Amino acid sequence: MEIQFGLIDFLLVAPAVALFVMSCVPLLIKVMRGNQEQNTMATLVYAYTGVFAAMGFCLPTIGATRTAFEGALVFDGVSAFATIVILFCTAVALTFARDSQSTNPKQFTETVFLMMNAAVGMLTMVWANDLIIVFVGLELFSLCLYMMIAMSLEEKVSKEAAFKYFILGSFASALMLYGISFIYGTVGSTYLPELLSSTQNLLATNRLFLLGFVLLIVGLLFKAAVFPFHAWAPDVYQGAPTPLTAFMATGVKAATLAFFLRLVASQAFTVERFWPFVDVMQWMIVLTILIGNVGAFRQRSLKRMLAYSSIAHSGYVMIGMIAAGIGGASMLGATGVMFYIVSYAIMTIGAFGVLHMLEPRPDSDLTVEDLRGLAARKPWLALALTVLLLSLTGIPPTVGFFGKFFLFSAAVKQGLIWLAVWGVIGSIISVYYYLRPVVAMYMEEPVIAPAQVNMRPLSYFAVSFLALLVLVFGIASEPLYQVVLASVAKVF
Amino acid sequence: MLWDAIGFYGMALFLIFFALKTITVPNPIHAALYLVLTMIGLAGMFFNLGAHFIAGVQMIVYAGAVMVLFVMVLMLFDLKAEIRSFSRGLLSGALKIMSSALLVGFALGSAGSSVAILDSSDTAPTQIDVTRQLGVLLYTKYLFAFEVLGILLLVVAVGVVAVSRMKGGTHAQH
Amino acid sequence: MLLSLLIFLPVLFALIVAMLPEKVIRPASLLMSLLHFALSLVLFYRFNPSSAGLQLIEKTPWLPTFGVNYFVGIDGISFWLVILSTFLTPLVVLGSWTAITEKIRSFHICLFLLSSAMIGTFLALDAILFYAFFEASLIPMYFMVGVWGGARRLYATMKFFIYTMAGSLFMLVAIIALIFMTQEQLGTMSASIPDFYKLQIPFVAGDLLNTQTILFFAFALAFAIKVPMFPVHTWLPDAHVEAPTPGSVILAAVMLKMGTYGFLRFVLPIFPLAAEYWAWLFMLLGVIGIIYGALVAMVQPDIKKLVAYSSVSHMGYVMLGIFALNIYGVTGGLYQMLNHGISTGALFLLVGMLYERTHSRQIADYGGLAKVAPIYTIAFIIVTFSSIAVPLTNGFIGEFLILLGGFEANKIFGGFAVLGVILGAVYMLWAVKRIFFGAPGKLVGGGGDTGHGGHGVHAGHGHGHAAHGSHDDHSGLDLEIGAREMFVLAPLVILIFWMGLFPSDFLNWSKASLDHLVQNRTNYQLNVEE
Amino acid sequence: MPSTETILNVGLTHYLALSAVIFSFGMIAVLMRKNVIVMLMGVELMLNAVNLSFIAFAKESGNLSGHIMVFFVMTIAAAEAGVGLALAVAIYKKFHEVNIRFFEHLRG
Amino acid sequence: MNHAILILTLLIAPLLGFAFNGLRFRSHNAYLAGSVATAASFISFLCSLALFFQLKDLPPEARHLTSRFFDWIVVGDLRVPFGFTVDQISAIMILIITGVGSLIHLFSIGYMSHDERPSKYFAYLNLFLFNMLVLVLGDNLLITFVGWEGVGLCSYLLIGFWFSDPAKAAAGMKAFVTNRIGDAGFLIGMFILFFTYGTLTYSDLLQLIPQVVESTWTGPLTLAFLFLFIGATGKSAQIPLYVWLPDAMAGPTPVSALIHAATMVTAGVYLFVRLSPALIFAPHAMEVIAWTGAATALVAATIGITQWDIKKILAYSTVSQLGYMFLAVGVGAFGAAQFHLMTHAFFKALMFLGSGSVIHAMHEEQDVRKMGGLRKYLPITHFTFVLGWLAIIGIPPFAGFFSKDEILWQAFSSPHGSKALWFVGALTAACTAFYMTRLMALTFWGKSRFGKDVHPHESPPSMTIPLMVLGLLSVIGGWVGIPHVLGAVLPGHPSNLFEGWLKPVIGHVAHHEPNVIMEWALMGVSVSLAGLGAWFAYHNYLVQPNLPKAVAAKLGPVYRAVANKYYVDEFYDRFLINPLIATSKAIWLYIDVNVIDKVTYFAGDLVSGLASFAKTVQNGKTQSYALYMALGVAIIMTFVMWRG
Repeated sequence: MEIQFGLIDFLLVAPAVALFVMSCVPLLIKVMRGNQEQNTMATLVYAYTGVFAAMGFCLPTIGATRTAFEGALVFDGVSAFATIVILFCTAVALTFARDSQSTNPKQFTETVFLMMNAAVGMLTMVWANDLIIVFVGLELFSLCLYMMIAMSLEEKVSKEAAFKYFILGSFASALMLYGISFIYGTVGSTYLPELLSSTQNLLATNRLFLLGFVLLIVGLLFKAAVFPFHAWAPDVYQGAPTPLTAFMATGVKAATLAFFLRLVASQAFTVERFWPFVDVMQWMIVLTILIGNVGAFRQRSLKRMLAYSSIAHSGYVMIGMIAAGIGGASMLGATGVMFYIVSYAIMTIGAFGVLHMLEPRPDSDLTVEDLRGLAARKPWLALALTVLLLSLTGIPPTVGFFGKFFLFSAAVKQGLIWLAVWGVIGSIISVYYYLRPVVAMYMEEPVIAPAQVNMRPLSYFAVSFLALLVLVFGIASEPLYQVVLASVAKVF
Repeated sequence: MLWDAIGFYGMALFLIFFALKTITVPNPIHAALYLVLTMIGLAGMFFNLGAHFIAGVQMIVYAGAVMVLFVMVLMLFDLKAEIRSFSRGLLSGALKIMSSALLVGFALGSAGSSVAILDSSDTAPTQIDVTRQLGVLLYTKYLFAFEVLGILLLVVAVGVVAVSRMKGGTHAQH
Repeated sequence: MLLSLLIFLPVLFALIVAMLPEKVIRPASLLMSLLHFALSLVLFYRFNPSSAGLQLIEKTPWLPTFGVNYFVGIDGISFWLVILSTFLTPLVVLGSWTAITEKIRSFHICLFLLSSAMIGTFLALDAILFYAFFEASLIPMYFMVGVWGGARRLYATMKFFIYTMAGSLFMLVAIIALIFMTQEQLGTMSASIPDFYKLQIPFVAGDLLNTQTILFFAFALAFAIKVPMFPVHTWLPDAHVEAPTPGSVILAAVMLKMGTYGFLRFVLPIFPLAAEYWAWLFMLLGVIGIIYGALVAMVQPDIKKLVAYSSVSHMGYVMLGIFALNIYGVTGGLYQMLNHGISTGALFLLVGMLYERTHSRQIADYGGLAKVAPIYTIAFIIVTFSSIAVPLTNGFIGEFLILLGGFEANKIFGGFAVLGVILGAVYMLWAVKRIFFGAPGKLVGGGGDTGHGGHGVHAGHGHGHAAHGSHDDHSGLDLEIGAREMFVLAPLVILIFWMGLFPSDFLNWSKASLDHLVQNRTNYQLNVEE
Repeated sequence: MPSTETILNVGLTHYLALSAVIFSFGMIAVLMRKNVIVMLMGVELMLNAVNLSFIAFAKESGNLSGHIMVFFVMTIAAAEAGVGLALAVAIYKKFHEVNIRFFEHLRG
Repeated sequence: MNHAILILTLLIAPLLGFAFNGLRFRSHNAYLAGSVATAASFISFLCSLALFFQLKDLPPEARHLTSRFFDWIVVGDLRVPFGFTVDQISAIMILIITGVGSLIHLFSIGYMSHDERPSKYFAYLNLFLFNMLVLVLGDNLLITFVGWEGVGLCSYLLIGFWFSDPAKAAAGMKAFVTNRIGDAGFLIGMFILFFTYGTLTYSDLLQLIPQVVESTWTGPLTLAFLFLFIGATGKSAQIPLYVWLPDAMAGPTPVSALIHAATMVTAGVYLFVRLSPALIFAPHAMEVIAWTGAATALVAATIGITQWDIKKILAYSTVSQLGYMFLAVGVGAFGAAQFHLMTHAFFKALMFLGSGSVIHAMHEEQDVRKMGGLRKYLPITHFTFVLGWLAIIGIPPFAGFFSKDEILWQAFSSPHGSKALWFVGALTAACTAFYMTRLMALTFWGKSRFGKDVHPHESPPSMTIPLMVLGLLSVIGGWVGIPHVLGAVLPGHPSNLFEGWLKPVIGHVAHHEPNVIMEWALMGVSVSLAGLGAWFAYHNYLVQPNLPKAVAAKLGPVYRAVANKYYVDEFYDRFLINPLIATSKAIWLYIDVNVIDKVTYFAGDLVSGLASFAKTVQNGKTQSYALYMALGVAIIMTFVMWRG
């Protein structure tokens, strides 16, 4: 058998390689130093080197559509875009991880190692052109996350969170895998292009394929935390160390949704036989939006609140997904989804970032009351959080507004107005809980013994940068939108 | 053909019985042992289906390594047979069984209706071929995935060590 | 360039304020806001009142894929509202001189950002830009109420935000629908409002679920909440009562106008058929608002709440006028917007001045104030007359035209609306009577709440002269307003009479636009004059 | 009632049926057992059932990626088992019990 | 001089006076303030005179001097200039207003000399003058309305001038609000006229309506007049809105004289006289007006009989006299209405000022039971008061006789009139005579009933001079309108100058041939009725002072009802004001707080409830979550397989 790939293929996967290699360096150093933690800053620098190198390697692939390893991996606009987003989230999450009390100082090296390899897994998933590789990538980052959560210095709930995530994640993986097996059995291959090309035909004729396809989507919906596969999210997000929550909420979703977009690009949703599922999915989206917003409504814990809100955001983004899937002006939906991925990533990771800076101990579970009077003590931090929360609410001129605008546009264009209306209702509910922290920060009297604010410069910089980004993209969203448009143009 | 059928059914019954036992016996150690038997049965099935390599791997990895891990951990815990092995809740229990059964039902139903559509190719390659082609695939098309799998194992190794070294938080330091 | 400058200069001011030393913030803000006002006066030279089209256009692509532009321009409808906004900012800065004592810097930043967003809302000619400014204006106001507000400020500010947001999000969906409609009907996607005017939106009379009706209600809901119209008005009293004086002033004087402006800019021209078909409903709600607001205002124990409900009543007039769909009503509506801005703004300033001294807004705590604070009383009564539409004050012109228009459109509603004229006099004069006349109240004649004893003083009720002279010696509360406050009130009082005596000076600038709006209601187009 | 020939002619459907049954057993273990280790075993059972269907399909179609998949899945399952057990150990160190009912702190 | 400048001066002078006094409102110098105000008023009077003579020089049909200063409101078809017209009616009005006004200003200097804030008082008074002039000069309904509301406003300010007394402040408010009710009617009337005839300018309206009335339905016209009449009932204190006027006596007495007797309250009459050429085409409206006027006249007169407050008696008398005027308007005797308006202005201003003089002398005592025998202390006041008394009860040749008699005759003989109307009018005349005589008897005649510490003294000349001038006018004021029957027998055969003057601008109803004998007879009847009433009162209160009590006791409930003003105020309180306040409170607390807010809370509670449910579902049990997933899959599958 002839080997049909060369150096170019390795260059294409160089981001993953860079990540892996640089993740090993601090670990090796630690091992060589007799299992002694070295300076966390140094570790972080290695990690940054890896991430930025990966970004650097990724940049040349933007704009081209290529496959590697005999078509097993695909590098197109979606994957390049998702790669950048994932790497960006990784870099920020690494920064937070170093500054957080629950991931630092013990075993920071391992955390970095796991996190970077989780990024490798995510990249694998977005590049994958074969269901097997998708699954491997998915499992890689899932396993990394399970372990990272369990490694938290927080005593009680992090283990619980890790275990819940693990059990439910494995359960979902098994279901997904079961679906893949049916797809494999009916298509006769796990190769994605082959699958996509025969999807329409098979969906219409083959029940087993239908079952498999649905199960595959269920697996993805689990990762994206869509009702009724959302139940893990609040518990896990709350129990996990905050930097990890940030990473999980953004990176995992970016990877999952990018792959989901590929599936959707097959026009599967246009098959008449599949319409019942599209109908059910719309109901699921509505319920996701509802349960996310309603669940967040009365949460005391900020992290849990943001967790529920991330469920709601999954609902919003799924509106775009449906719009992208049902044919017609699917570009709108796809761009909406992609834009939302990046806008959501920026604001969510920023919001979690601020939270982690406010956590003095690994086991602090920040409540709204803890934020009281923050504006007086740390005005810029409070301002950053406010901007991020307003963006999550979707108030102009923030990037969150345009994220929602594009999604709702797609929905309206595709005649899914009722989904847009539910999105609106959800947003209205969300105003209440997103603004409660703002209220606490600016309008309530400071607590008597205010919690220490963990003003590490790097995190501070990152958070400020993210808040600024929210505003910049909110005012100048066109360039970003053009990038998104270019990235999905080849896929749709 | 009859013998094939007898062999299959026998093995299948064997498997189902052990699988059932695995999930129902109160003592986890027994469960683990039943699981080993199930794995072995599955390996037999794989063999029966002509996946000799996989069957071997199944025996080594699962029935060997994984199960040893399970048993070791269980020994470590020194667990006894449980008084209540199943979660409470009649309704939820019923729903759980019902939904599982539904899934099976749908799988069977659709398999029954759809499998016939498949063109079954009798041109199965020989066993040596299978293993060789497997190797080729692993090193060409699935090279990257294979490497990622390697990373995964490494990650798990590192991670598991890290997890088990965690003493449980800051308070444990004192 | 002028309009952009008007919109974004306050942002620059906010940045400057952020960097200034604490001590000079107030004077500097005053100076800057005056500068801004002066800049807005340049409009008088640049704006051509004889043209109904959009003028001083600036158009830059913002989100070209969706046909969204940074598109601003001015016409006779927005002209005065812009001036009103810039005019009130210096007054508010001056009025808050002593009312705001904490976080002066943040306050002025909020104020300038608010000013920017408000002017942006009035000038935006792109629906998305409009929406952006419309929403963005909520944030500074939200902070203003929440940070510098009264005891229940958190509740009030949240209610305010959620209410307004709830309406406007549905509007967003409707805007999106309109954008796609431009794509279908005009070939290119466009979010610019003049392009929306070109749309032919299907309408079926008598059918609830037709495109135009649905979109109409989506817009109308957003604006009705902002106005606020009768059943969705309850955020207003809370927000007003809890807001600090400057917040109340801006909220009443300018922010409510965004809603009515939206009706004129969007609802009437874009959905002419639905607007005509449903005009009765909005007139009915307007009339209910007039009477209901007045009745509820009548029995309020809290002055600010009274003024707030009077706003509901006044804005009911505006809605009645706008949905009368004739030139009288619409002109009156526009005029009443300005009147309400001035008179209610002034009332809030006045109440604030009193509150600053006594820390009480309960009407029952006052009485006989006219004796100790005659200048204040005069100012208050003049503003009251404006508020109850006594001829030769601005209020009369607006209410008269609205009632005239309302009467032409619907005799019954017009007739009932006239009842508001009576009730308006009742609640305002009753309040005036209780606050300013009669025997000196708890906080007027005696020690007030300054520490000792607390409750009212000997000054027997019914003996009007008993407490005479005791105010300046014993109470320590000088309730009379000072020179600064007079400076704040003087422009408002002057405007009250100016607008009442020479309404043409004001209406001539809007006449062309309003005539155009009413005459071409079913086929409204706006020329964009480069 | 399927015909005797269908019953006797062992083919893909039979394997799929068997796999489905085992899968559902795995599911039931995950859904209903209280001991986390047994739940883990349930996951393993599910994965193994999937493997069976993969192999069955692979035999049917002659496409080898099924085998690759199974190979990968096994590896991953093993890794999962490792991770799961490590977590179990961590939990055990804390609670001296591996009953799932201890994990109900995160709720609401 | 150019009439525009004259009109401008006429208007501006009081405004300047207002500005002068308004700006130094803290001043205590009553003389300076009063002089300036009086001067302003007097300048206006001079202007009025000049205008009057200019007008007189014009041919009767061309007697109108219009000047439009600027366009006030120009919207659509509505074009309201800030324009003023002096014609025959307004000339009389401005003469009365500025003339009587000047006298009252002069009187006020003395009256208010001890007040705390005389400047404010004079400022208000000048402002009132300005508004009143605007009202009568306005050349369209809207400008009239400006003045109409403006005078109401000044009335409010002046009634509540001594605002420290809550009752007085309340009276001011009551006046304004009641007027506002009328104003609302005025507005609607205006709207109807505008939308029916497309203009609000008097000249256009009065030209247009007779032209189109033949060809169009007059329903709107009648309706418009009825609504305008609501406005008039408010301003001119007719049933059912008269209740504010007695309360308005809370203001300083000169104010009562000027505003609540001579000028403002007659604005309604003025309006209808002004519109009379159109009014005659709305006979139904006229009928309503006539009967309302007659009823008001009688009701107020009967109430006047039982009052003890000198000013209240005069107030009810005013209401009653205003009723006469509307009776005249209603029967189409517009000239008579205007004539009575003028004579009433003279003698009622006189009596109010006289009462002011009395009150001033009695140290703010207003109860006639505590007076008596003041004749010897206040000779000038008494003398002038007698003139007024004779005028009001209609003794020839005093002013009231001519005007009242004219009205009664017209009520009897006009095609719009009837015997019943005449009878009510005549009965009222008797009552008037009775209560006015009673007032005289209790106040000036008989024995003094006040305490030792009260030392009444005659007022200073600044107060008595106006009294004397007005007294003179009360005598001779009526001679300009001597009826034809009377004129025929008098030496020189004086014609009815007044009617001749007004003729071109008022409406005329078709008359039968005058029945001279009947007119003489009725004249005799009314004079004798007045004499009878006067004698009866004199008898009751001076000859047999115990009789009234006996009568009152005998009449029992009737007397109490009358003494309590027929419980109208109580009725309004009970059935209008209290329910309104209760309703408002109910609306606020139940609808606003408990319904609308609750609905919004309900939305919040719904979300909150859902949140609780979500929290319950999120029970922390891993296996529950797994169950949700499994169930989800099962349901999705079922749906997909079933529908797909």
